[in-house]
Amino acid sequence: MQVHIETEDAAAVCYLDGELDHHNAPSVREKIDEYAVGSTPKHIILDFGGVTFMDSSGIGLVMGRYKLLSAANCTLSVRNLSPHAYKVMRLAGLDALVTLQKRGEKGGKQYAKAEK
Amino acid sequence: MQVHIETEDAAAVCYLDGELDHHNAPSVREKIDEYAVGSTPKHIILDFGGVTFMDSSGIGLVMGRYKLLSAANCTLSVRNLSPHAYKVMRLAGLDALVTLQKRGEKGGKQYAKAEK
Amino acid sequence: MQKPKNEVKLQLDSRSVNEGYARVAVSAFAAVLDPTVEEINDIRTAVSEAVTNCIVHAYRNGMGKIYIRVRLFDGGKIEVQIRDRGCGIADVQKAREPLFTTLGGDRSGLGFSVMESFCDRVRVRSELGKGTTVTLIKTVKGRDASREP
Amino acid sequence: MQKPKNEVKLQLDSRSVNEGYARVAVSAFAAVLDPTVEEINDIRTAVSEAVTNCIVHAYRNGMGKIYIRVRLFDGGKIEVQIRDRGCGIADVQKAREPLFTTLGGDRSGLGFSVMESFCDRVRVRSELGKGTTVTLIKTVKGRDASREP
Ligand SMILES: Nc1ncnc2c1ncn2[C@@H]1O[C@H](COP(=O)(O)OP(=O)(O)O)[C@@H](O)[C@H]1O
Ligand SMILES: Nc1ncnc2c1ncn2[C@@H]1O[C@H](COP(=O)(O)OP(=O)(O)O)[C@@H](O)[C@H]1O
Repeated sequence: MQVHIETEDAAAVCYLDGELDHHNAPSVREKIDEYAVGSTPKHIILDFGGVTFMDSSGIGLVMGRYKLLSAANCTLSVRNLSPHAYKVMRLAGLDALVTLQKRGEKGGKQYAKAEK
Repeated sequence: MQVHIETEDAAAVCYLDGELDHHNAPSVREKIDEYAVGSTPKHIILDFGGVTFMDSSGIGLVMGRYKLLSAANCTLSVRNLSPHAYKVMRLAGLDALVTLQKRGEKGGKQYAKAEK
Repeated sequence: MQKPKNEVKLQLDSRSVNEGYARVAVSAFAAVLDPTVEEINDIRTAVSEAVTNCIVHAYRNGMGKIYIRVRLFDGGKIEVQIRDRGCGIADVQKAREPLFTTLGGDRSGLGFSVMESFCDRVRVRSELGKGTTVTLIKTVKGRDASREP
Repeated sequence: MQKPKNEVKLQLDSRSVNEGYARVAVSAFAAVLDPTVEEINDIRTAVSEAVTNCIVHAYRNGMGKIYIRVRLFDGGKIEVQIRDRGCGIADVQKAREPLFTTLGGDRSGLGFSVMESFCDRVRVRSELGKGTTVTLIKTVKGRDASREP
């Protein structure tokens, strides 16, 4: 699983590529957390456009980042979810905490909900 | 494995699609033989452009068609072989009996050798 | 008991790198049922949860073997059994509750919930110190809608 | 004996539909060695020959189980063992000769030749009435040329 991080306006976008499972999640988590600690961005967007598989490890990843970043006053949102990844995140009720945007879904800045 | 047959000048071209193994070979063989018996073409070209895998069952298929068609005065050639399928056929010495043409290789009519 | 029309058994080490392989091995075997993309993702996800549980829970103190059996039945029914000889589960009913987890960190406690919501039926048999068997059952309609009842 | 860094065991019915599955199951497991397209095709082809032989020769009079074990070693070495409990081979040396076949039709008698030419080593152990074990060994250099010695 690959992660690369780019800045987009005031946000840092983390592009995830590959299969997000228990085996791959730790390296993704480390990359994101390292960036968050070093660059203290105000918004982080996880872009799932390249994610080809996700199980409940993806829930843990997003939930964990949500807690960590909230504590650091950084908002989190997730975009470009496949129908499958969206289904898994909805099952966990993540849509109540984080803005979830599906692939092909429009909607300007993706960190709206967390800013409320 | 799919086979569809088209006429091209004086020849019948059999387009093979999929994996050519012991499981799939019988249906391919039947289609070709049925056509050969019904339409008595003078040349048959097996087009391997869509073949994604081939083991020694492919050798048996070509060898078997070669014998059958020779007896019926029909020539046989094979074209659009992947490097892998070509390697397998060469290993069997099929190049001594049948014109073998690799993918991307030019060479007008493909039933030259068998006409000699 | 209905007779399966095809069956494969796999035995894997409890290395996390094998999670991805287990998904491929199961879904490739089920491919003959011509499942939709959604159905195949459901199966891959449920298998991934069960196999991950063997690695992170059952054999948390070392390496062990994971036994997977896939059976295909007429009518698009697929049964995947994932078995370990690990620590076992003290209270299966509690373990299946959403958000229940005995591990902290990034485990969500939603593994069983995912399996349940993505399969038609999930059976769990477990004995402390002996191991756990999870059976996932799902009937796929397949891409050929004409198979629908 | 070197210790494998990963290992999978599979057990399949001797149905011809499983030939394709065996190829996928073996090559997906070997994918971690990052083989080239040519190397992966060599392995798939050799496995296909050995598995087909179990179906058409070993169990020609009925259905049986095919046992496959794949082991990966450091340095890109892969070992695939294909075992049956079928009829066995009377004269292994003769069976390995090019063009030798006990079946007519479209069998070319080149199965063992293909295995030999696509692998570094092929070991065959067989006992009449007991079964046959074919072991395919190949070291892949991989797409990362820097792995070359
Ligand atoms: N194969 C297993 N062996 C031992 N314990 C298990 C196994 N599978 C699940 N469990 C137990 O059930 C709990 C709930 O599992 P699950 O719903 O998958 O959530 P999670 O894996 O996130 O903890 C686990 O925390 C663990 O205590
Ligand atoms: N697993 C097996 N069990 C019994 N006999 C076998 C097995 N594999 C190969 N043989 C014997 O060895 C012969 C040569 O095999 P092979 O070179 O693969 O050619 P082919 O499969 O085309 O006959 C077969 O015809 C068969 O008699």
